Amino acid sequence: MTELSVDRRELEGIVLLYPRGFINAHTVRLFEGEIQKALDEGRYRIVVSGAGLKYIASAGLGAIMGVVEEIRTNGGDIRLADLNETVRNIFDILGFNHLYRIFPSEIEAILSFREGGETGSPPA
Amino acid sequence: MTELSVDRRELEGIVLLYPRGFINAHTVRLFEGEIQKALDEGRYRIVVSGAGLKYIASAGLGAIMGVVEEIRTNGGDIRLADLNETVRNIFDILGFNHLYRIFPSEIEAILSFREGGETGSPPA
Amino acid sequence: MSGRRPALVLRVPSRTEYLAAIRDVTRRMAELAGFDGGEADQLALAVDEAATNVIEHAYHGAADRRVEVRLDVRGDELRVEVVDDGEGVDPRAVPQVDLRRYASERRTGGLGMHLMGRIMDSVTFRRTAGGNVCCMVKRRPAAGSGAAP
Amino acid sequence: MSGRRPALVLRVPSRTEYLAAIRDVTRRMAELAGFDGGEADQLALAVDEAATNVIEHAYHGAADRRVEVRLDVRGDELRVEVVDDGEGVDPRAVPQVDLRRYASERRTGGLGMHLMGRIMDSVTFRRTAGGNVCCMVKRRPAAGSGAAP
Ligand SMILES: Nc1ncnc2c1ncn2[C@@H]1O[C@H](COP(=O)(O)OP(=O)(O)O)[C@@H](O)[C@H]1O
Ligand SMILES: Nc1ncnc2c1ncn2[C@@H]1O[C@H](COP(=O)(O)OP(=O)(O)O)[C@@H](O)[C@H]1O
Repeated sequence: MTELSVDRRELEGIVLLYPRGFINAHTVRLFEGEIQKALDEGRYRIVVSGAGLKYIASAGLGAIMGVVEEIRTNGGDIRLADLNETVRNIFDILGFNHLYRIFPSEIEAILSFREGGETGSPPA
Repeated sequence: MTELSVDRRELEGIVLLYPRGFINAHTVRLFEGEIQKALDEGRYRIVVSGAGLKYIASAGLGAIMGVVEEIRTNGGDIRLADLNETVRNIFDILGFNHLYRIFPSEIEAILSFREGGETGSPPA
Repeated sequence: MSGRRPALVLRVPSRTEYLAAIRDVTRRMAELAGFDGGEADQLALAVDEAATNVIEHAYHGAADRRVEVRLDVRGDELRVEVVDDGEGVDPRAVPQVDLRRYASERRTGGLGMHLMGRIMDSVTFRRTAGGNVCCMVKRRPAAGSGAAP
Repeated sequence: MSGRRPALVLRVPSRTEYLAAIRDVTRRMAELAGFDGGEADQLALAVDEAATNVIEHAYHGAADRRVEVRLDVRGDELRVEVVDDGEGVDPRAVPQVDLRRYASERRTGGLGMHLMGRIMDSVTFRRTAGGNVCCMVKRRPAAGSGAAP
């Protein structure tokens, strides 16, 4: 019944975030806080791994939107992976698939940072 | 979000039932149906393995009560195992721990049928 | 709830398929009141029994009536009211629980009320102009704070 | 709901901690209406956005007001109304979604309304004596039957 938990791992200098549950106006602070912590540590490579994410409301999308410029300015990127169909649909509906790189699996998102494509220009 | 599912296995001639979710006035038919199926097959050794059971309302307790006599008359028993604290509390509150044999784990419930104690007299 | 609107009100048809929604909101409110998951499940069970009784006894199974559940946190207690406009509870009809007779006579009546009484700190029934009210109160855990609505 | 009582009514305080209860009952009702789990989540998301807007815009964050959600299955559609008695929606204030500006100006306004419109088949706002009503309708899956309340 917990509304949202956000676990965190690190791999190859990349911060992996695992939101489980629902991101909305009530829970978004927790999600934002985890992103902000990474930025405070100077870590600008972030993967949001969404296998446990049931839905993300506009408040959550706004949270990502609010940091992406700072992240990219610092040569990093925030990428998404392993989204279920519902969440993937939300991103598609809003055209966010043009603003963010979304990967089928976490490992692909991690490997994508090796390509030297850190400067997170949106995918073609 | 499914309210109740009841999986079934068989081992050493014992029918193991795995209710997952909530047994109440709405879902009790499903639970009753699985018990009845065992009886129709002439199987009178039943273990209700409750690891996935969130709660059981009086309708569910009534369902067990309604068949225990037939089961015991036929030399079998219906025993409970692996109840979480909430469900275990419900049984204790109602004094059902005096009417039914309740085991910490499924394997203990299964082995208990080897003792030759099939005639399901309630525990001392 | 005498003088003050309850925080959460849920009104559903008198059908058992809506017990799940009643359970959901009860658990949410219990958690907001500081109860842990297991306690929230027990509280939800007590409310499930009360609502089931309304459907079965106050409405005799009629599916087109209304069940209202009101949940509120007041100071150090969680208060739940289950309201119907059907037949009221006749206290004399409420059977005493007799465990010995359960086994020998397959009697199961009275378990629901008994459970409600054991889970909650108090269960009272009253008739009001707005309907029959089953009021159940449970003291919150000491550590609990949170949703004072 | 014009002439007929909705099946399920939930009334909660205007606080985001009650969005979870709104989500729960919306998903339950969506499932009773025959939607699958993913569709139920999307519907719950649309209702979450509408209720969040009531808290943030109609009530400007005041925590002591009321949000009412009414859910009903009518023939082949699920109908949701989110009702407040705060400031009504000014259609001119609703921004058009401009994705290019999101990225360059960090604009995020308008996403909620846009999502609601994309998830539901229709979203309409009206003022009534009983308050401001955001009415959202979604056609049920063809196979779906079940809770005609
Ligand atoms: N809401 C109610 N309205 C009218 N009568 C009720 C109500 N709740 C309980 N009762 C009466 O109390 C009796 C005991 O209820 P309960 O303990 O839940 O057992 P059961 O529902 O199995 O009979 C019922 O049989 C009924 O006569
Ligand atoms: N229930 C409401 N009451 C009043 N105004 C509203 C309501 N819902 C939306 N609005 C207006 O529409 C705008 C767009 O809402 P939305 O798309 O959800 O984005 P956001 O809430 O991020 O601004 C709001 O900024 C507000 O001006």
